[in-house]
Amino acid sequence: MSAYDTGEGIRSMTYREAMHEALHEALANDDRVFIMGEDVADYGGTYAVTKGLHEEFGRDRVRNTPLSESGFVGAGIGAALGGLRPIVEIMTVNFSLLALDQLVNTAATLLHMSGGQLNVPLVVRMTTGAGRQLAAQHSHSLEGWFAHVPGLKVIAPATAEDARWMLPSALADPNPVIIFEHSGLYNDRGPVDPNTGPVDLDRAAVRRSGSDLTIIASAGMVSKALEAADQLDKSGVSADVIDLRSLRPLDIPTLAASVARTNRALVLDEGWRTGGLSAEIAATLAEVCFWSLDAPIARLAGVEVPIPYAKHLELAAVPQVDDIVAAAGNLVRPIE
Amino acid sequence: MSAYDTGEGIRSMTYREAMHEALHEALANDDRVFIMGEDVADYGGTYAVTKGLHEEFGRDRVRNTPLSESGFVGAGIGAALGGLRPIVEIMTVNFSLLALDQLVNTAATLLHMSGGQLNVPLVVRMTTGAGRQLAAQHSHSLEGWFAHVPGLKVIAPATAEDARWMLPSALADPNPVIIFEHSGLYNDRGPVDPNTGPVDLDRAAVRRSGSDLTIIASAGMVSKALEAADQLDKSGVSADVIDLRSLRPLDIPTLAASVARTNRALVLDEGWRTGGLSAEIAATLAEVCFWSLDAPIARLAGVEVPIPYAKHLELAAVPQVDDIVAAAGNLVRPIE
Amino acid sequence: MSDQLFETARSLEHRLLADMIRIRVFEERCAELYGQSKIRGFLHLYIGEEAIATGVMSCLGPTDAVLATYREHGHALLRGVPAESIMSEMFGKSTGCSGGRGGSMHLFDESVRFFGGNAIVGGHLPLAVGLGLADQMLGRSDQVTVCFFGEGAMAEGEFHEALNLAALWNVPVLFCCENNRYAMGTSLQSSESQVDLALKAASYSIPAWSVDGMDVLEVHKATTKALTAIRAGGGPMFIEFQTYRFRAHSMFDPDLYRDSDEVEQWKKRDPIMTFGERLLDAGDVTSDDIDEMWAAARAETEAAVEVADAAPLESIDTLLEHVTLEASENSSPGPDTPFVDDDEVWP
Amino acid sequence: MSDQLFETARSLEHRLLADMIRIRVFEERCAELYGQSKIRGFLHLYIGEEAIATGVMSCLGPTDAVLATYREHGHALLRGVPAESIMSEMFGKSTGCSGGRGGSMHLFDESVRFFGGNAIVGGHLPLAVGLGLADQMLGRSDQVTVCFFGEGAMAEGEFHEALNLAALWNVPVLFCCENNRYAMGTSLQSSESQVDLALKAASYSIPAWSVDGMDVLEVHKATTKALTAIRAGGGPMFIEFQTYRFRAHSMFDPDLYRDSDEVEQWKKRDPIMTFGERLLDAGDVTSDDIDEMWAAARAETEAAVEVADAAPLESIDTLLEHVTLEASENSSPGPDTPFVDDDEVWP
Ligand SMILES: Cc1ncc(C[n+]2csc(CCOP(=O)(O)OP(=O)(O)O)c2C)c(N)n1
Ligand SMILES: Cc1ncc(C[n+]2csc(CCOP(=O)(O)OP(=O)(O)O)c2C)c(N)n1
Ligand SMILES: [Mg+2]
Ligand SMILES: [Mg+2]
Repeated sequence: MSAYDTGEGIRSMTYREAMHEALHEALANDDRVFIMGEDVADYGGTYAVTKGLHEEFGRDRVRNTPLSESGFVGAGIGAALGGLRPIVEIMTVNFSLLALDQLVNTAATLLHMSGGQLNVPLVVRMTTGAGRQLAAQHSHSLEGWFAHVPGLKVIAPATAEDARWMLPSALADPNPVIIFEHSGLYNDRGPVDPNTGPVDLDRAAVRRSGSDLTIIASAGMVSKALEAADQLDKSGVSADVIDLRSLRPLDIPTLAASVARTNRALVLDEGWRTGGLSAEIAATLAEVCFWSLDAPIARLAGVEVPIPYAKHLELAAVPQVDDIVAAAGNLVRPIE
Repeated sequence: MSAYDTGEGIRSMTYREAMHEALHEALANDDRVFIMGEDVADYGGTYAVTKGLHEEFGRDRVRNTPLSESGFVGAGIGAALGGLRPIVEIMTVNFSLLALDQLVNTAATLLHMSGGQLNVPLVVRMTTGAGRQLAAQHSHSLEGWFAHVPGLKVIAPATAEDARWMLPSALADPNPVIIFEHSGLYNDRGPVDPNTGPVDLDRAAVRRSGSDLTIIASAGMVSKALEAADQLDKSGVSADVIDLRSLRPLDIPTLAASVARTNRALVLDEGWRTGGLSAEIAATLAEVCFWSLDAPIARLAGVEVPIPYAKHLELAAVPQVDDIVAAAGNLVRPIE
Repeated sequence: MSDQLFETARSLEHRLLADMIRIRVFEERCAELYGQSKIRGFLHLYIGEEAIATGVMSCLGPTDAVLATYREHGHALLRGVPAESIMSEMFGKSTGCSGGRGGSMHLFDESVRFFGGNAIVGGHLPLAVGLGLADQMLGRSDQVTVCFFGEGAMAEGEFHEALNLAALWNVPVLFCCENNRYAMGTSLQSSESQVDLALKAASYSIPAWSVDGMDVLEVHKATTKALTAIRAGGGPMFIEFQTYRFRAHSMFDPDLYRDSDEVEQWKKRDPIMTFGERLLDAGDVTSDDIDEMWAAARAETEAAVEVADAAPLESIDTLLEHVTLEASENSSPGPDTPFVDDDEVWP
Repeated sequence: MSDQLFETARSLEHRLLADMIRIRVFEERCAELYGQSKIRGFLHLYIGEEAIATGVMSCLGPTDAVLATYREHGHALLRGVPAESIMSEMFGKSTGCSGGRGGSMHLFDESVRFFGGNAIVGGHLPLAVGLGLADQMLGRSDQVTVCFFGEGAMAEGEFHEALNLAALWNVPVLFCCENNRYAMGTSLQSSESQVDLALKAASYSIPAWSVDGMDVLEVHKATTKALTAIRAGGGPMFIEFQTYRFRAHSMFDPDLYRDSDEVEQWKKRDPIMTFGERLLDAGDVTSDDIDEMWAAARAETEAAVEVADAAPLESIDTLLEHVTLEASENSSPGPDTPFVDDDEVWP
């Protein structure tokens, strides 16, 4: 029984609370674990995920860093090599561009360059996504870039339960693991089982079953996909909704099994369409499901524009529930 | 008649010479143009492309920078805003990871963030690709990442003629243009017309015509594709070979027209397969050519491993002529 | 610059006070409008720090260039971006100075050479070097680029690279560090191993010194001195302005990391209140003058709110605009294109 | 460290001279092998700079950690990576210390805590901070991390961020700047606005000083002093070692950017020749001793070449190995796992 089991069985928690509890557990269970990043201590993290942890675990283990993304990510790599289990927080994926040299040229390659000697058990958390009117330097979705890089594992918990239980698995993993948290999810509530324990990091989850088409989503797109599927249901279209969970590696067998059954797939992606993760999924499914497709695989992704500030423009720049319903409708409509 | 017309008509030049001449012309024609980067002056550039230019144009216009990729790329953006036409050289795409914040968060977004006021007429040249046993921190192919970003234009000249004539177009373009030069091409020779003048930056070129399949390639893959096509010819398989030239935007109409005719496509990409540019091309063609495809679109891309040093491993990590021939053979073989 | 010619000391003082008040009033109103959800996203207030933008901006001429951070309403306003165009931007309207694309963090106005509105901490410092380089290479020897940034930015690698380049190339750039002692919730002591920021900047062989950023006249004087040297070819300079932000970092910040005592102590040094009192005591201003300044500022702000409220939203059809320019639209000025008419009266 | 206990001054001097010679002989041979295409890729020689790695490495204990650049054959060799395993690596063989994946620029050996072999200039400085942090947080108070880098790296933002973090966190790291005056073809003067590098480092509130890097005893002494202070909890330190590379930057470099006079002047200060002569003059070594050292070094290198030549290539079937580890293989040591047996005789 976990220390967080209140005896009330499954609890309803926000995504933020779930992630916070996971971090708390990690710090409590393993002295080697520490958190570092900009304003993770007193400020509580930009999205208040780490709030209060420094009071319990001290400022060494909940460590504020100066503004220096490349420096502290690199320090995280070194600390991992030195035997610690760092959890590095980067405020948003936009700022991670300052640390990509460390993540790609070093964290992802060190095991290989050293002939298998030096693995980097580093966890990097960062927020992603639009929806808060933060405009073009704070709102992008670059998960697909990270998913391109051999040597990294990339996960995107979309539910409170996954926010709670993917972190311990990420920490146990001997490789650098990047966790994307969509900033629009923090206040979302969901059931969390206090006793689930560490979960797999490489399997997609079928969140809803249907027969007419497969909708593939991740992170902030999952709840939109589910809402769209509910609406579609009312007009007699039944959709499988799959939550990728892991962006690298991709769980192609789960996706392909669904598409082989539904014969149609719609891939959602908040990131820009061209060269995004949706392209990889569509290309692979078009290849492995070639003989069972009744229609081209459809992609619905971010519009090719830096995210604008104005609410109505921002909403128009990323896929919304209505867009999903419309795209799904087009896909299942008998083809002339 | 161009100043470089020797009266001998079309000349045979190396890719390096062609690029050098283009840079020379740019400096000679427009006082606002200057080159900056690490060791572009006395050293002549890592790949000797800028050699000697500082003697003719001075050290202000062929300007050495300290090791500070983010700093001098950002200075290039500022200089462009200030009315200059900077050509910034980054030694390899691996080092560009240090400058991605400037390129993505600023160069690519400024026009949009400013509501159309501030365009950034900046040209950034960098080498890409494997083949010189430089291992995992000097050999990657991340063109696909740049091709993902709205606001950037991305080109990859694959011939001496394009190396000569895409630069003036890039300089005339009001947007940030990224030029990828595959380091394996510099010594390759090809015909260069002294009077071509600036060329389009967004059209693919059909380098060879065939009817059985379409091979799509760019940069260092083009010459391999052509060699493979010659071999395939001998076994009775005739291939269209298309050189992308522009990676963003992609010239889908040219690709689709070819595939509509050949009904089969093989997409080559030196970069890692998952989430690479080949995925975008395959996904889009699978969509727009859905009804004319006789087989799934095939991708042949870099193996998912950081580039290893040892020659035989390095060769095995990126697509070679034999691999292309084999993949094309599989694609045209009647399907059981 | 020009103020020495056109203005008596007294009219300068009036203008400085009035300008600080303009910023204050404008931003107090922004806070309200945020509460009413008229303004969204991140909103970073400059309240308490007005003396810096006011003092520095009072020394600039029309061809100088200005770059600032996401805490830049005051800088934009005093640089000459119309209040309604700033307010409209924050309302996300088409009449905003960035067409509604930028919001509070991304104000731009090329017509007054105001280059943002940059929200990657430290990211605009290299841009300032490049703008200075353009002035230098194109022989625009009288132009200076002024770059504002917080003390938190000094830990970023881009600060380091930019200062080194600036010094090596001797570009005409004035680096203005607004040291308000906190970067979000991180104090200067946990941000910089060397808290003497002028000393730090001097390690790039750049003349650097520290100034009381709560005293608008000190700011004006120091900037005048620096600009004179820079315009004479002295190369880059660095001034640390010591200041304090009276409000939280942004509207999301519960402000848990500093105690209210500290805040109260600093509020006693409110740059508007102290300067107003000083002028009153010296008889250089009457309390009627001051009342008028507040009233004028309120009128300016309210007019801006009205315009912003009434302005239309951009059509969704324009979503894909301003991503790339067509080749023919290359609008960046070449060396022969003056940015503004030099005869224009400024400001 | 331990040398003071085990070695007389004389045996220390012998070892220093012999070690410098080992590097020199090994690298002269590398250059030949490059000519024969046995070694490929980039090859950066340390010839002329041997006193630095030799002097510093002579002060380290087995649990210390070392990070270096792509110019690291000498560092690897003296840290205890076997010559044949280095040579095999450069031959791209499976017996190489990095399994043939790394080549000359990426030598690694976890068993002696040699963390590369890093070819992104400046990229390994933050790693050194992290390794130091691990030692500090895990209470391994006697351990030091030593990080070598060239003066060119000091312009990179990662240098700045790393030094600031190191100082703020007081980590046990010795930063060793190998100032050979050029970064490829770029001279120190065009690289750094402040050419006094120790002064520059001191601006991070880190004790910093400059040492003659052509004098192995000076290097040894300075390092001993620094390490004693660091092991006592003094936090990070910085030493600039003034040196010169006698060869071109890499085998691709035509060396056009410095005149041969300058090179010749520096060659007169060859650290091996000068130290050998000094010991001969003082009667601390005989010319037979020196001959023996060269002979031993040659024997070591030739044996390494033979092993490397005979060693097999990795099978292509292993291409996909070492990209990610299976969860069960998590090999990074935890706090209770000593890196090496402390009783082991070292070096
Ligand atoms: C590269 C980067 N990292 C982190 C942030 C998030 N952030 C925004 S403002 C800020 C604090 C900056 O402090 P300072 O430079 O002192 O300026 P101030 O806000 O105090 O004016 C941080 C951490 C960012 N915008 N950019
Ligand atoms: C980030 C980065 N930029 C550029 C290079 C190319 N490069 C390799 S070594 C070098 C010069 C480094 O000079 P310095 O730090 O002085 O070391 P030295 O080679 O003199 O030992 C350069 C520019 C690189 N490897 N990494
Ligand atoms: Mg601050
Ligand atoms: Mg050097």
